[in-house]
Amino acid sequence: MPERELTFAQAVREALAEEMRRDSSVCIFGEDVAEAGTPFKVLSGLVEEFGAERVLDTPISEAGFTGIGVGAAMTGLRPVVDIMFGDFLTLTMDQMVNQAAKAHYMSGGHWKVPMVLRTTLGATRRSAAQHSQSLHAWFSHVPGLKVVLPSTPYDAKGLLKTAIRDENPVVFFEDKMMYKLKGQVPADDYTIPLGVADVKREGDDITLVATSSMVQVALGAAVLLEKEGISAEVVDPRTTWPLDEKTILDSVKKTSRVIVMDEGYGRYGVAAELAAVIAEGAFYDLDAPVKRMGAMHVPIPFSPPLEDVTVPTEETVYKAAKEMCAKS
Amino acid sequence: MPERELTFAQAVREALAEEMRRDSSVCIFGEDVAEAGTPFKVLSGLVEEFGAERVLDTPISEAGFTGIGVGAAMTGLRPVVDIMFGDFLTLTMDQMVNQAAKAHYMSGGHWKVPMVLRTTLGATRRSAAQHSQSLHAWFSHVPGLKVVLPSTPYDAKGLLKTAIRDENPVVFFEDKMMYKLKGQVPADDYTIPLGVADVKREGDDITLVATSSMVQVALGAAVLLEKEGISAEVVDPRTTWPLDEKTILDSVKKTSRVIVMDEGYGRYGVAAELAAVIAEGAFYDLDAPVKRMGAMHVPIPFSPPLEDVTVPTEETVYKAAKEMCAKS
Amino acid sequence: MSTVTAKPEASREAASEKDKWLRAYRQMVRIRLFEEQVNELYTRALMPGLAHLYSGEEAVAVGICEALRIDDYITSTHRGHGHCLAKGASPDRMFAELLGKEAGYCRGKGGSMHIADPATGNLGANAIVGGSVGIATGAAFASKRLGNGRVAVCFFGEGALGQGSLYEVMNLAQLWKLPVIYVCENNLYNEYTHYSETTAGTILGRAAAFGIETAAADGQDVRAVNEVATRLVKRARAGEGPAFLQADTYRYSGHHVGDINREYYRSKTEEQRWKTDRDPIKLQSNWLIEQRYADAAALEQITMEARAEMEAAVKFAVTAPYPSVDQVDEDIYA
Amino acid sequence: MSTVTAKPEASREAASEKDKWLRAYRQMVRIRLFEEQVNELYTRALMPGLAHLYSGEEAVAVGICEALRIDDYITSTHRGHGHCLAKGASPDRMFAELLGKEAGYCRGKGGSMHIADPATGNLGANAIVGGSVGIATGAAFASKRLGNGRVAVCFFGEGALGQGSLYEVMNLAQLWKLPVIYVCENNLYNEYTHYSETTAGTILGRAAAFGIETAAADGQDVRAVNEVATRLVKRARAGEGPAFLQADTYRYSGHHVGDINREYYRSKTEEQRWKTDRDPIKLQSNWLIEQRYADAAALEQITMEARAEMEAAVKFAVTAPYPSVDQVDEDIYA
Ligand SMILES: Cc1ncc(C[n+]2csc(CCOP(=O)(O)OP(=O)(O)O)c2C)c(N)n1
Ligand SMILES: Cc1ncc(C[n+]2csc(CCOP(=O)(O)OP(=O)(O)O)c2C)c(N)n1
Ligand SMILES: [Mg+2]
Ligand SMILES: [Mg+2]
Repeated sequence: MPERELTFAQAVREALAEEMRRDSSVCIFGEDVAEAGTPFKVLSGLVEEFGAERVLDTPISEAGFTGIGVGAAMTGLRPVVDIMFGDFLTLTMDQMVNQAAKAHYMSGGHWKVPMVLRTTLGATRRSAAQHSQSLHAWFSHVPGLKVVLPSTPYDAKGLLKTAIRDENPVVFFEDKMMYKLKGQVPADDYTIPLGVADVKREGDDITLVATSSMVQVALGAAVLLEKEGISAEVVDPRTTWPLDEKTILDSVKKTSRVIVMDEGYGRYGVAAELAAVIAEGAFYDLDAPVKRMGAMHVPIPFSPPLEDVTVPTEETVYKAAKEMCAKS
Repeated sequence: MPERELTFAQAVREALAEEMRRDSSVCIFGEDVAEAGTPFKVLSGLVEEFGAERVLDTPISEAGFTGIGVGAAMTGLRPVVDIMFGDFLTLTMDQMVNQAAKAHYMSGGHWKVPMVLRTTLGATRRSAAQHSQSLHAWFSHVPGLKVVLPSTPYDAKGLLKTAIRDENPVVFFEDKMMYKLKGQVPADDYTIPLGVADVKREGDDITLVATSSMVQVALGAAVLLEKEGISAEVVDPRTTWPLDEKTILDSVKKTSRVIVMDEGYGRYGVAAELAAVIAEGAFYDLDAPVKRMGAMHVPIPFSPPLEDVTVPTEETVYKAAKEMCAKS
Repeated sequence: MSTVTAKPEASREAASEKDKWLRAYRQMVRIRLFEEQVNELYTRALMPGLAHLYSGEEAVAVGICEALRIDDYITSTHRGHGHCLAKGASPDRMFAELLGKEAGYCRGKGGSMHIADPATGNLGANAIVGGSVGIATGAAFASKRLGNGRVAVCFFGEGALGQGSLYEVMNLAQLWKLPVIYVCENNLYNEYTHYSETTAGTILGRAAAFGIETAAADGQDVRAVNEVATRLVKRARAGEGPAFLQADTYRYSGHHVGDINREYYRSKTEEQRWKTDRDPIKLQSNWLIEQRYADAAALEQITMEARAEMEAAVKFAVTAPYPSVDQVDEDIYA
Repeated sequence: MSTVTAKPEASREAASEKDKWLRAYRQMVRIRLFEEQVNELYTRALMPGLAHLYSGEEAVAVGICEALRIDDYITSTHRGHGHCLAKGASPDRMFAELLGKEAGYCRGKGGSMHIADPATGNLGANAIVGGSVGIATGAAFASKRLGNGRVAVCFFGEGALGQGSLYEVMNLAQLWKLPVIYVCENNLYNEYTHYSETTAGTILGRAAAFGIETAAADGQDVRAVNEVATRLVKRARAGEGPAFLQADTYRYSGHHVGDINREYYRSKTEEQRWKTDRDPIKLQSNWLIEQRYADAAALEQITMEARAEMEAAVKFAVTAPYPSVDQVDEDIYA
């Protein structure tokens, strides 16, 4: 398998290009996805290869074109709908939750909605409260949807290809701050199943369960911890639904201590679910309560010194992990 | 304090009428809220007393009139915005989450949004997947919002009055199936603070933390358990944000066993947060893992025998509680 | 499906005028009698939940669906039985769905507000007002992209004019020249509120603003509706883009079967006037007799056949079994 | 706030034409020079994040805000510095906000896209396209209900025509006869896409469909904008209901400060043409000289004063302290 270094953005683009070559029913639409290739330039070159019938710029109508995605998916296409910032998902909730998620069930299994909603999450870009949210918990809460949170270029390509081939609506979240992150990515066709967690680093003393942007933070913290003689295991669920509980629980049972990290709000969020699953499934194995680390429960502030304290960092995770290992 | 029996619907109406009499800035708008008094007849009589300038029928424009509520709240009114079914909250997410919840913070504390969004939750009304959801977890996840879940006529009146007087956006969820439930309600002015849980029944062996519709189910289960000699305490948080962690934890520390019950989906839902809070805060006191009971992770089916198994019942809670007490 | 209820095919053009308008009549009668049974089931407490009856509006669904191919798409509403039948669904499986039975179109999971049927291109009724405007437009997008010549019809009540997403998708449909027809069934009421209290300006102006072809039709006159629909469908199929049709009509019953006391929002006189003067079935029957396409006895025969069909269908549904409880978590994911 | 930048009051009608149009000129120059400083701050990497410059569009904000009372409301957009200044905000606190400093209008929490100022009726810039259409309409609703005579102006780019909620609130505004003016700043581009690719039909037709009073104005001509705005504001204040104003204009810079290579979506020739032939400041300066309201030296004096004001304001902001970290969880709840 030839491997090259690609950025996260390139890996996403490659997945899209490969799937579009493979299957003519795959198409992309969203705001400024064609010539502009999105503000993040993730889609650059696709309209040139696949034409304006398959890569379509839309008006600023998130609800409308998401709905069009649902209908197109029901009738023979595999649309990849682009929502520029995850914050604008607020406008798509009816189409995603009342329509996309339920069409298969409500029709007794007759209609299918094989669409992907690609969007972003993450703060620290100095974009303030309406451009910094990580709203994947909402979708994880809704039966009928699948939710994917890649954390490396490799995962991004493999998971996106799977998402496009999936027969269900999949919401695919990319961390905006990660687009330039580099990693090894095979040049050929490969897919990663949804619902399979990945142990990003092995360790014995403590488990860091981390999603999306937090995976890199966890890996950084693990390096710091190593210097203190603490061996941290980093588990990346990769999808919040379906959720690979077994891999998470196996790790926690081995280490007996766990911090769950997710860039969404911790309260009523993904970190809450992970904590609940672990507290239940590893109840007799835990030496200390599960610790949650997520975005501080505030609208994300613009001012850099304020914004910086709202999100877990290598330092804060390192400290929390060290303290936990010392205590128990 | 003169008390009378009122239904839940009457208690809500009385709270609104009292607040509208007290404060001329309170107004109501939504679909069919005036002469029709909503399909549930909760608002009957209000337009007759307060006039069409204060009780306004709107077009079927949930996003639009919720946004109007936000703007009106910023500029001197206290709107109570009516969203007929909680399922239509999908259409209000941008206005509630990107606007209402953030206006105070983003303006550095300058603008305030004293509005109430009144809506419903709950299944088993044979209304199928788009009219049966309980979506309060989404709002509980968002800093800047408060979320209220009354479970009795008494609480409904006192909490709604507080919500209207609150300077922040409050989402107020009423269980549709509870509108006819009767209970003692004082005729005079009283309020219940947000963020104070209520022990609805005292007990020693197991705690049932239950919200909204699940409170009555928990109380029913407690009666069944009593016959088996199991003494169940029922704690109703009444608001998911702010959350009264102390009252919940005190109860769990006393009983050492707990089931958390909420009619939303348990996965990534309110039950997850409650379980996580308890698993962390009462880690050294629990004799058994926290058990979550919520809506089954499926779109709510129409067919009665199917719908009936998607929601916890007195029977299923009773059985789960009994099993938990037997084991540990 | 018996031949009398068979969905007309493209070859229909060749069929005689007489047959065409008799079939339209029959379809309207079938819908009316279907709805009578629904009301009966509700009254006899045999139906779980509620239902929204289409009686009075039959000419709209029939006029339009008679202009469609079986593989054309429709999306429908909470008041969807008429669209569903007009597009070719069988009453037996529809009733079964209304009763939550396994034999229903959605295996009992959808109920009255969610009947869907791929075989007749019915993408589903929708309980969110305006909830299917995106779906219909998306189906038109797929048709265009796949080049399969299908047209999508999006039915909605005038209440859906309040939903912003309608304007979003109309803009896109016109930009992309999609074969979609928006059909606004203006029955004068959004639940319990007269549409004049919720609708500023004009209905057709809402679509015209986007450069969309607009048309109006008397929604009680099945031939008028069909004529306009035929033209708009032809345009759409030829790649000339979307259209918007306003059909003025009236619902005879309450907003739903439980809405009995309606005088606070509309008068009995008003209801009576529509029923007496503007009934689509009466109007069509008078015309058929006038044209000598049928006599009273022939029309009575159609009614009797339809009644028998509906009674048999109800019987089938009432005795059909519920789904087994373990089906509850099937069909969540494909 | 110095007298030269003072917000005109209702008594303005009495002020001389000369003063009025000189003040409008000054306001436009101030906005232009404010934006030059923003670009400079960005280039020198002193500003966190991005900003969307208003240069080229000054006549719209100024023409309209000069027709308003200080207690009238506005809502603004991601491209909001111009609206904010035109309504009367001080550049020092604005720059402080852009740099995330505690002295900023939002204590540093909002940044460029969220500046709000109760003292001048600015309900806030908004980073959600179309995100404030409800807020402005709600403010108009409150004004009407409280009888305080205030008007609300809702600024948005033509891209916001894509947001369905605009149509929802226009319908309500017209039904309830609210004193709100929707101002569509058509600068031809939604980010990197020409508006003709995203806008079917006509812009004014979108409002006219709801029976709303519509008007168009040359957005490069501050007097033209002001004349129309004055009429629409008067109507609204008199209880005659909402209006929609389309102002055609152009943004000189990129979508945001980082959008440097623009040739793939618009030509340098096009940009140059607008700057040379249609610059609102040049047009107004020519006119002022023509009318002998000012000579070149007097206008140069205004520019120099404005430049000094902006430089001082930047200095203030650059040296102002950041908020202390413990302020992060203040202001979540009131
Ligand atoms: C988004 C949404 N808002 C509100 C409702 C509740 N509701 C159901 S039907 C209805 C009235 C619909 O009126 P119209 O569109 O004219 O259809 P009709 O019932 O007259 O056929 C309302 C408000 C809903 N189902 N969906
Ligand atoms: C709901 C929403 N969708 C997308 C965006 C991303 N976005 C920011 S500005 C912009 C273009 C806005 O164009 P227009 O309204 O014409 O304003 P202009 O930038 O031209 O002033 C877009 C798409 C957003 N902020 N909000
Ligand atoms: Mg209607
Ligand atoms: Mg623009």
